[in-house]
Formats: sequence, C-alpha cells, structure tokens
Amino acid sequence: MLGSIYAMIGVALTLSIGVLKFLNFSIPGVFMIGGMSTWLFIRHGMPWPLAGLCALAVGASASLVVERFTWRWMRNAQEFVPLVSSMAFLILFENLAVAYWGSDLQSLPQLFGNADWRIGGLVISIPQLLGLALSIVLIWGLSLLLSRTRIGRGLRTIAEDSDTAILLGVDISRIVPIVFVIGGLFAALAGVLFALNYRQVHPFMGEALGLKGISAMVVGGMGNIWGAIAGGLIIGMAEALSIRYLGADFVDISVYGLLLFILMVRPTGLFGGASAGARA
Amino acid sequence: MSATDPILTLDNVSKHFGGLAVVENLSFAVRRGACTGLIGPNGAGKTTVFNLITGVYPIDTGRIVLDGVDIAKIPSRRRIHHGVARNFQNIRLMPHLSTLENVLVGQHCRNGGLFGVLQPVSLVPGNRWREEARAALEEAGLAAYERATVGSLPYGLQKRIELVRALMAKPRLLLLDEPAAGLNPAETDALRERITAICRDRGITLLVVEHDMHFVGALCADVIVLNFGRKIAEGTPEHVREDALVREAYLGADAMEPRYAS
Amino acid sequence: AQEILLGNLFAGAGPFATLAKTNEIAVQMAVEEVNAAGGVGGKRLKIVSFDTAGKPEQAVVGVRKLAEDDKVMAIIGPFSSGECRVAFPAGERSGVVMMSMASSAPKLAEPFTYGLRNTSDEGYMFRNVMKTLQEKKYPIATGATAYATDDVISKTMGEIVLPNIMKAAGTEMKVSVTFQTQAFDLAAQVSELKAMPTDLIGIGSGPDAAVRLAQELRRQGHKGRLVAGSTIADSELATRMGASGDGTVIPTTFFGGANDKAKKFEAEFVKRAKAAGLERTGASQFDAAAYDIVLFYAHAMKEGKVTGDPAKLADERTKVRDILRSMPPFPALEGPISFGKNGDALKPVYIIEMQGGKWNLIGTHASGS
Amino acid sequence: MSGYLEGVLVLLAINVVYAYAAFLPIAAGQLNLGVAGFAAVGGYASAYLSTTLALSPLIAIPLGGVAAGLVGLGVAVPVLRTRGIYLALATFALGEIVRASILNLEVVGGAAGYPVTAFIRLPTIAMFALGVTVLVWLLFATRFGIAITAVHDDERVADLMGLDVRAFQVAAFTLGSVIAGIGGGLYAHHFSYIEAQYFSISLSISIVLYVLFGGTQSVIGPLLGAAVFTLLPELLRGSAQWRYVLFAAILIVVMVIRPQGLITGAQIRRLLGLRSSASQKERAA
Amino acid sequence: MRLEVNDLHVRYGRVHAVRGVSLTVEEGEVVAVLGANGAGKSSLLKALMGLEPAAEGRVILDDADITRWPTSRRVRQHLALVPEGRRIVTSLTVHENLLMGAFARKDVRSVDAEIADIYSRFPNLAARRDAFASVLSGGEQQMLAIGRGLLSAPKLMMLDEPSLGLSPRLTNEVFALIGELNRSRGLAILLVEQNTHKALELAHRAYVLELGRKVMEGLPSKLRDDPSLRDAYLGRAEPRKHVAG
Ligand SMILES: Nc1ncnc2c1ncn2[C@@H]1O[C@H](COP(=O)(O)OP(=O)(O)OP(=O)(O)O)[C@@H](O)[C@H]1O
Ligand SMILES: Nc1ncnc2c1ncn2[C@@H]1O[C@H](COP(=O)(O)OP(=O)(O)OP(=O)(O)O)[C@@H](O)[C@H]1O
Ligand SMILES: [Mg+2]
Ligand SMILES: [Mg+2]
Repeated sequence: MLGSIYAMIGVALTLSIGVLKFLNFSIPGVFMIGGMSTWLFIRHGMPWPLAGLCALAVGASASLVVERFTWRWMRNAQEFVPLVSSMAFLILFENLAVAYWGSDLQSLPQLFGNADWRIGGLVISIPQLLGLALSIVLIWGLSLLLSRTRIGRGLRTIAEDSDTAILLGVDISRIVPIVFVIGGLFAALAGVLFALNYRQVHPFMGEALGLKGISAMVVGGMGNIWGAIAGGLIIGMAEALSIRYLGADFVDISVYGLLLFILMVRPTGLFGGASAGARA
Repeated sequence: MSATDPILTLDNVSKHFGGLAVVENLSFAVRRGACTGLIGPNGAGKTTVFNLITGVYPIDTGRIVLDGVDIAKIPSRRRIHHGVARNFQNIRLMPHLSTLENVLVGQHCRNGGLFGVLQPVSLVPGNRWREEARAALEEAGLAAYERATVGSLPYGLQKRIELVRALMAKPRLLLLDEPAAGLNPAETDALRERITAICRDRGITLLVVEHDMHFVGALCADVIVLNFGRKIAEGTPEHVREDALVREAYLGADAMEPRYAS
Repeated sequence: AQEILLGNLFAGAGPFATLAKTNEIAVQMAVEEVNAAGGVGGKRLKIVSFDTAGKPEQAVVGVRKLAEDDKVMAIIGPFSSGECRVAFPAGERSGVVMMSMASSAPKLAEPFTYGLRNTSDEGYMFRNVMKTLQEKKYPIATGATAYATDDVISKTMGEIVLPNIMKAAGTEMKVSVTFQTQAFDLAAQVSELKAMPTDLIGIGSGPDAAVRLAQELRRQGHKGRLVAGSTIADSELATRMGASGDGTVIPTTFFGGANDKAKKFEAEFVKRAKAAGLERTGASQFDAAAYDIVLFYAHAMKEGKVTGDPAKLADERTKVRDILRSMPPFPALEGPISFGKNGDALKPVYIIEMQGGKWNLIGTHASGS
Repeated sequence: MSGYLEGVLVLLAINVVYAYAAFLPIAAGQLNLGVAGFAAVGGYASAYLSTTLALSPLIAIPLGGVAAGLVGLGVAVPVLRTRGIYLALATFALGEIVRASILNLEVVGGAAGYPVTAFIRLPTIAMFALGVTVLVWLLFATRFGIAITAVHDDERVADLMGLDVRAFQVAAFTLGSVIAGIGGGLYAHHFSYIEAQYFSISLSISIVLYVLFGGTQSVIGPLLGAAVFTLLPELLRGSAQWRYVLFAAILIVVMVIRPQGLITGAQIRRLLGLRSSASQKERAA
Repeated sequence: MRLEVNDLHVRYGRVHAVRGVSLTVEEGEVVAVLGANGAGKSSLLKALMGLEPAAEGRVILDDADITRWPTSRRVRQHLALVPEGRRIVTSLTVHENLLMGAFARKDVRSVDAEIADIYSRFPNLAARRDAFASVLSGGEQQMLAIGRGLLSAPKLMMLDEPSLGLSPRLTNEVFALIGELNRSRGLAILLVEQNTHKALELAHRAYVLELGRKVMEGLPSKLRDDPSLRDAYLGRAEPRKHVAG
C-alpha cells in the first residue's frame, strides 16, 4: 500500500521533471496539504468523500500557485535552479500548516467500519486496495495522454526547449498550469489516500514520503510513468523485506544501498531508456 | 590526387549506426600542407567522417593514420595532442564561459598537466597564456567580445570564435565543418583569405566541409566527394565539378551559376 | 535593576512548535504567580525568549545570546535532547544554569554542572508501571517490545529498559520488533507481533509512532495491553489513540487529576491555551515541568538572595546552580522534587491507564521509590 | 563582541564552508545531495581523532577532511557513472547510507551520538572558512575553474579539446568532499557533540540551496547564498511564528526576480568594473 | 496577409539589437532582409514572432496591432518562423517533429497529405522518418525545420537563413519551393539570408540592416547595383575559378 502512495508521489514528480525538467520539491508539500485538508474538512463535519474531493481541489490550487511563482519565471534558468523555489514552497507550506494547526500529529476518526479482508493471517484493508486500483487506473490514463496525443507531444517539446514550443504555437501559459494541476492532483490524492488509510496527518508528513517518492521515480527511470510505479513498489518491498529480516536498524542501509546499486548498474534507472543521444 | 606525402590517410573506414551504413569502405588521403575539401549532399556522411577522425564515434573497420600513427586506436581525448583540431557544424561553444575563456579551453592540450591546470590565468597580470589568447582574439577581430558570454553573441561571431579556439591547439591538421555557413559572400571571402593566410603561415593542413562551391573552389586544391557514405569522386575542384555524378547528386541543375558581375 | 531576567529557549518553529507554545503558556503562568507573590527580593521576574526552531545550532546561539548579551540569571529549556546536547556544553562555558523540561535521553546531563533536567529516568518510571500492574493483578505473563531504532531514547527503551524491567517483574519476553520513527506503515511489524500474541507490548518510541502502532494493532485485532515509558506521554494521546488505546498504561510525572493543585493548574492552563487558539484537554507533563522550572529558579534565587546586580552575575548564577543541586525535595506542582547527582529530577510518578479516550490514575509512587 | 553575533557568525562560517563543498561539484554539473554524508565522515573522523588520540583540532579537522575526501574519491568513479538527477539521487542515497551506518557504529556512539571534548571558537572557525574560500577562489582563477565549467557545459567537446573529463569530474567531487569533511569537523568541534541525525538529507538540501540561491556561475554565489540563508532567518526573528513562512516567501520572490541566483557570471564581470561587451560594441559602432 | 512594422526596437538588457526598424511585407510579397553578422536580423524576426518583446514600436498584421500578442496567438493567425539554429526537438522523432509543426492547426485533416508532400520533397527525411531528430545531419535538420514551418499552414512565413548548411542542389530546391509557394498560394515571405545573390534573385523588395538600423531599402536590382552594398554583402564581383559551361 505504501508502495502505491510512493508511486503516486513518484508520478507527480516524474510528470514535473519528465515533462517540464523541473525537480518539484513542493510536491511533498502538496501531498501534505492533501492529507491535512482531508483531516480539516472531516473535522469540520464533512463526509469523507466530500472532504477528499475538497482536499484534491485545495492541493491542485496549491500546485497552481507554485506554478505561478516558479516555472513561469525560470523555465530558461539553469538546471537545478528551480529547486530553490520549489523547496521554498515546501518550507512555506509546512510552516503555514504549523502556524495554523500546530506541529502535532492529528488523527482522523475510523471511517470504514470493519472493511478489512482477511485471508489466513493476512489482513488487507479494502480502502487500501481500492486506493491502489484507483491509482493504477489514473496513472494508466495519464501515460496514454502523454504518449499518444498532440498535447503529449507538445509537452515533450516544452520539456526539451520551451522556446521552440512557443515558436510552434504551444500556449505554454495554458498547458503548463494543467501539468501542475495534474501533478498536484496526484500528490494530493496520495495525501488523501494516506490520511484515510493511516488516519493521521501532520505538517511534516511530506518529507519522508517525498524522498521515498523521488527514489521511486528515479529507480523507475525518470519520466517513465510505469517506471515510477515499479520503482514505488520496489522501494516499498525492499523496505518491508528488510524490516522483516534485518530489523529497522538496517532499513535505510538496505533501501538506499539498493538504490545506489541500481543506479550504478543502470545509471538511468531501471526503465529509463537512453535518451536520444546528442551528436557532435 | 598525388598523395605522395599524406598527413592523413583513411583506409577502408566504415561506420554503421544500427542498420544504417553512414560511412562505407571509405579511403582517401589528405596531402600535407594542402587544403582538401570534403563535399557531398546532405546526409552523405561528411560530419560523420570528422567525428570518426576525432574519435567522437569509434570506427567499425579500417584505419585512420595520422603521420604514420593509427589514431583510431587512441582515445578521443588524446587525439588533439597528435595535432588534430576541429570546429563543429552546430556551434558548440561553452555557453557559461566568456569568449576569452572559451579560447583558453582551446589551449588545454598544450598546457594541461597538473602544473598547467593550477596556473592562475586570470589573477596574474600578463599571464603568458592569457595574453596569447587575447592576441589571437585581437587578430581575429574579436577583441571587443573578449568578456561577452558567448551564448548571446550572433551566430557568425560564434563561428569565428570556434575557429580561434580550434587554432589555439596549434594543430597540424585542422578540420573545419562548414566554416562559411551563415556568412554573407563578403564575409566568406574575408574568412577564406584569413584561413589561407593562417594555414600558410603556420603550416597547417586543412580538411574542410563546405557547401559554398565558390569557397571550396577558391580554397581547396583537392576535393573529395561523398555520397551515401561512399567516395564518388575526387580530384581538383574543376575536375570534380565536371563529374556527372557529382552534378546529379550534389550541385543540381544550375551548378554553374556565376556570381553577379557588376 | 528592577527586574531579574530568565531566558526561555523554545522551539517556535519545527516539529516541537506546538509543544513549545503550550510550554510558554505554563512558563507565563508561573512567572505571573511569582511576581504576584512579590517577585524575588522585591524584583519582578522577566522572561527573555529565544526561538531555536528546534535546531541544535540555533539553541547554542540562543544560549550565548541569553547568557552573554541579555545576561539572564538562568535559562528555561531547551526542549529536546538534541538541543540539550549542544546547548549544555555552551551553557557550561558561559556558566549559566539551564533546565530542560522534556529531554530524557539517558545520562545526558551527567557531565555538566550547570545543565539540569526536570525529567526523570525512564527506568525508574517504567519500574513503577510494572509495580502498579502487579499490584492491580493485570495479566503480565508474556510480553513483547516494539521500538524505534533511529532515536537513542527509543532504542535504549526497547533494547534495555523495557525488556529488563519486564523480565525482572516475571514477564516472559516473546517477540521484539523494530521500526523507524518516521515509518508510517507498521503492518509488517504488527503481523509479527500478532503471530505470537502477548499480554503486554512495551513501546519504545515517541507518541506519534505509538499512535500508529496502536491503531495498526487494533486493526489487525491484537488485544494485548500497551505499556511504555513517559516517552509517549502526551496530554492529547488519549484523544488521538481513541478506542485503539484502551488499556494502555504509562507513567507520567504530571497528572491533572492527581490533587487540587494540579486540577487548579490544569483548569487555568486549558483556559489560557484556548485563549491562545489551542484546543487542549489538559496540560502535558512538559507543561507542568516548564511551570515547575520557573518555581525552582524563583526558589533558588530567593534562597540565594539574588540581587540581579550585573557585577555579581557570575557568582549569583553559580549560587543558583548550587542551591538547586542540593535542594531538599521542593513542593512543586508535580509533587516534591529534588535533583540527583546526574542532574536529573527525582519526582513522583503517576501511573495512568487509558480507557475510552480518557486517562485514569491507577497508581501513585513517591519520589525515588 | 556580542555572544549572539559571535554565535551567528560561527554558523555563517560553517555554512560558507559547506556551501563551497557543494559548489565545486555543482560547478562541474554534479548536484551532490550527499554533502551531509561527507560532512559526517569528516566530523566523526576528526572528532574521533581529537578525542581518542588527543590531536589538536587544528590537525584533526584537516585530517577529517582528508578522510571524507578518501571516501569521496572511492565512490566518485562508480557514482559519477550517473548524470543529472540520477547523480543527485545516487549521492543522496550515499549520504543516507553514511548516516545510517554511523547510527549503527557503536565506536562513535551509534544513535546516542558522540561527545567531542576539544573546543574551537570563532577565530579558528573563521580562519578555516577564510582558508577554504581563498582556496576555491584561487582554484577558479586557474585553468581548473575554466576546465570544470567546460566539462559542465559540454563534456563531448571538452573531451575533444583534450580535457580529461572524468579526471576533472572526480577532482571536483573529491575536493568538494574534502571541504564538506572540514565543515563537519568544524561543526563537531564547536558544538561539542555530533549525532547522525544532524547529517541528514535536509542538511544536504539546504547546503545545495545556498549555492543555487547565491548563483552557481561565480565563486561569490555560495558566499552570498550561505549568508542569506544564515542571516535572513535571524533578521526575521521579530516575526515570531511566521518566521519561516516569511523566509520562504522571500526566497520565492527573490528567485522570481533573479532566476539565475543572486549573482551571475555576467554581473561579476560588470561589477569588477570591466566594460561589458555591449558598451564596447556600442563604442565600436 | 500584410505585415507592417513601425519603429521597432529590441533590447537585450543593455544591448540594443534593433533600433527603430520600419518595414512592410505586402500581401503575396517576398521581402529579403540583408545584413552582416550581428546586424539584428534574427532579433527582428524573433520580435515579429513575439519570442522577444518589442521594447518600442508597433507590429501590425492586416489591421490588427499584434505587438503584444503571445506567440501562440500569432501562430494561430498563420504567422510562422523557421528559426535560426533550426531548433529541432531532438527527443522527438522526425515524424513527430513534423506533427509538432501542425500543433496549432485546427484543420487537421489535410496534415497527413501535407506531410507526405514534405517527405516527397525531402527524401532524406522520409528515410529517417522514425529516427530521433538528434541524429540528423545538419542539412537534414534544416530540411526538417523548413518542413515543420510549412506545416503550420502559414500565410506569412519568416525564414532565418533557410539555406544554412544545405547542399547547392537543395538550396536551389528550397528557393524554388519558396518561390513556388509564393506564386501558387500567395504566401508572403520575409526572408533573412546570407546567400545574398539567391535572396535578391527571389525577392520582390529588400531591406538592409546595419547595427540594428535600416540603412537601405528598395528593389533588388537597385541594391545589387549599389557599390557600397556590393562590397559589404556581395563579395568581390569577379567570378573566380569556376568553370562555366
Ligand atoms: N549517431 C547517429 N545515429 C544514427 N544515424 C546517424 C548518426 N549520426 C549520423 N547519422 C546519420 O548519418 C547520415 C550522415 O550524417 P552526417 O552528419 O555525417 O552528414 P553530413 O554529410 O555532414 O550532412 P550535412 O551536409 O547535412 O551536414 C545522416 O543521414 C544521419 O542521419
Ligand atoms: N539573447 C541575447 N542576449 C544578449 N544579446 C543578444 C542576444 N541575442 C542577440 N544579442 C545581440 O543582439 C545583436 C543582434 O544579434 P542577431 O542575432 O539579431 O544578429 P543577426 O543579424 O541575426 O546576426 P547573424 O547573421 O550572425 O545571425 C548582437 O549584437 C547580439 O550580440
Ligand atoms: Mg554535416
Ligand atoms: Mg541571425
């Protein structure tokens, strides 16, 4: 399950970096916003499906704000530079959340009676399963959009050279916000799923998961949506297995060791095809 | 072509990309001290030949002999030490360096040891290397752009900077890929004169790719014509121009169109 | 000077922000009380605050500012062990007393003379938990531990304190699982615990992870009782754990329902917290500890006839230190408290059990028992 | 000097050292998110040396830098197989591995952290920071600086110009590690205590931000960036709980105005009083 | 479609690249812009396309003032630019690059036929249809850029050195193609070209820029006969070394 949350964050990130060459560190912040807003709306008495939808809207709007103040201004800046602004947004979101709701971990009430599904000793929660299915469907749709359509081609052009895209009539001030909204929706959806499943949220929940999400994305091969999913599952599995067999002491060593190993063997991730080689 | 004393010989060189044969069984020699033209239709493999000589791509078969040394076996980085320098068809200057610094990069092969690398080029007044680079820019008429960040310079100037950079390596063999592209006829003439003078004074052998036949005709003593990665003709410019195959594949119908007389 | 300054190092931003905010309320209450009762030698106490954002480096800057520039008599805080570790050496060099309200990493204050902690040893606290369980005849035949390994307090709790004390009380230890403080998904650990259900599950972690663990345990249907040290004591824990926390037993150094003084304090505290926009059901042990720190300082300053005269600052600071370290049990809010050789407080322990989202007092143990 | 000021200056000096540790690899096109890992190696190694062998911090800290450099050199070759964001992630993983290993290394206290007895004050720290700054400045006045940028801009062409691309990349990475190690050593000996959790990814990220914010194209950039990141939150103390909110907002606004970082190469040339190409051309016209 | 430029200025920070240029391109006209390196020709075209903001001046297309229009809107109004340096999208295939040319078009039906037409004119491209554009030779990239420009169904097409890197034969073909499109479809052309002879041969009128200023304008024959221009842009006149016949 955690794997699928990593994957969704990974997809949000990969969308941003693959399509816009923008390592968007605010995604973990949007994830947190998704989670925290779900909690907030439920606390104010909304039924959970409505709260989830509202949280998605809040997340998408936050992502739009990020676009307005980052990509738009620095699409031609040197690589890595936008990292500063997007990181600043993460700091901003977190500290705003702390200022308004405190640094506490907040709990959500139990929403689904006994929705667990028991097979032998294994307990699978139905909402978790639904979340996983939902994320796979969404991601599948997204990958079709990118590879098949005119918009997808336009986005790939923006990724390589936004000036050329403009020249060809791509209205980047309309298309790029859409990308941010989609990314924001994925991140916020991950946050909502997280809040509903784990029933707890706090202002710094994005950081740890965000890092795992980035790992998932990169292991899978950046810009490759299915790769992000596979990466998410691999990281999730590696974590679970090493906890089971090595103990929590070695989780980081083994997960990050695996990551490092994969990158050394395949420097562009598992499914990252060598990009079109430049020539002299 | 009388390649009695060739500085460079390609011997049965082939290069495939995937299934595509871009250079096939290509053999030719470049006479020392002369200027040889390499022409052919778009996509004929001219740039690829340059890339093979400088080691951007490894060759599939054959030998590339520079002054008796088979440089095909030498890593690309070392080849400039053997005296081959080049420019690039799609200008490749370092966008974050100034004009002067780009030219300084060209000196690297002559001053690249640990000592050379740690020599302060920009602090000490009158540093030998910096002065040399400035003098070269001055000579090329580029002194005014010394400190400009190259990315914002117009195409034609970038082309000229690239030439200066290549010359800083003090090469024996200079490979120029379309040096006159983007220059108007007057500028092209000036460039040709400059190149002729430099090569004469410094004893540099030249191999140039160029589509401007006036330029090639005026500059080169020998011409090699490629099509589909194979050599289809060679000889003097006049001879090649007459060749039916060349006219068909490369020059097209009005190949002979003269320049406008006044 | 008409005032005597006390420094307050608080973590206004970062993960301890909310805790620090309530601490400030407690500190303010104590200062007002002391001043209402005539202050110290006729001089009013005044707080100078410094926000560390929970960052150790900034705690050091804070100590230096408070000690050298503001020339405070003593410092309240810092909050966390991470900050104490670097702030105590700095305080030692500046010669100013500091007292933490929350740090409980083992033996942290031992090397220092000016560094004190108004917190108690976890071993001592947990021993009293087992004592109460035995007295109440709760089932304790089998036990397990679950603890975080990337945080030193949790790790010592899980590896040494909990198993040793449980064993000493006659519990047979069956399983031990580990996790990371930040880990969200504890399903794997819980299914391991579930494979061999035990009467007790000792938790070594902070409150957040404990909440997660409790929820996952109940989700998977484990019925064992959770026990822990004061690391998970948090005034809102009961609300946060909800029904999944039923039966949890922990020690705490402050319990609002313990006596009238505590009740009065808690009522006032909740009122003020509400005014500051914080929904609290009670005060946490850190709030009480912060409150008591001010009382200790006021007491020591009175005792030492501190004048606040800048010329005598160094001497008076040392005097405050010496009085605190040799103080006979002082009747503080949390009960009679004195300081041990290792710089930690000796204080009474209240054993509380969670039932229906509320804490009930099930045992009280006097200081040093 | 006021204790507060001195305390802040210490932080500034250490951050400047860290910033240059990240700057060197960034100048060569490597986003090293493992700076904290190398700082940890340097910090722990120097602390261990000064504590157990009673070495003077003045010797132990450079030795810590050497230790970090050796680790850097050892991993540079495999890690530098990766590029761009992959490289960033590989170094991030590396940093986390170092941190997690220290957490399990009982010789230096494991999760309990490691107390350091020797103590250094602002003058020593400032001296180290100054030394590192001067060193990097000098280095960028030589062909080395040009070569690093060339390698960053176009590896292929750099190679054809005879530059040993790999050697320069490894050198930048390793030198960066050495400086990171020195930074870690300074931290350890001033704060008298180090723990693995301090050397986390957030430290690496903030260090990288110093450089990106200050500007990656000139040697002044990291200095400026470190200064802003250290001093701005201090200046904003008055805004209480909104401190970091404001801080982040200011960063965002500054980056909107100056997407290339506070200072760029072209500006430096202008600042140094050199006539810009533009005015020269105008004159030529 | 008629383009009118009034007193246009383009600045890059402190560099004043275009200084008050006025020109017109009438319906169905081929207009050439000549000038030395750095004269500001490319900057002018970029400003007309909206890729660089106009610091001063006005750009009028038919009757609309388009000075502040975003590029995408200009493309939809059938303005196209084949830019300097080709700006091929190397991570797309040749075919996808061509499709990108038609990005802003609404009438998608005829695109396939037009692409087929491009392929028949440039067989090199047809042969590399599914290759990444990054592997194309310089001349092939130029063909791709021209083809891509044509696919946006322009009514006014601006070309920045279209013959750059093309073989003599292809240069002729490209110029022939431009002339043909101009005649058959009434496509207006604004042409920046270093191959001065060819450009003057094709153009109905020409302008000359120098250091960002317009210094001359008129019919090609007039420019050709201007001695100063001849020295600066046409090269010494004597036909050298080439063999007639
Ligand atoms: N790395 C590569 N992978 C696949 N094909 C390649 C690669 N490099 C070149 N080619 C193909 O090889 C052919 C020859 O390319 P080359 O650049 O050598 O041509 P050229 O003679 O320089 O042409 P032009 O005059 O247009 O510059 C082209 O069709 C090109 O698409
Ligand atoms: N992005 C930029 N930043 C700063 N200056 C620029 C930029 N682009 C162009 N310039 C300057 O503007 C002037 C005009 O350049 P432009 O490219 O328009 O010339 P051009 O006539 O097209 O030259 P060429 O024939 O070489 O292509 C030059 O001085 C150039 O340095
Ligand atoms: Mg070529
Ligand atoms: Mg131009």
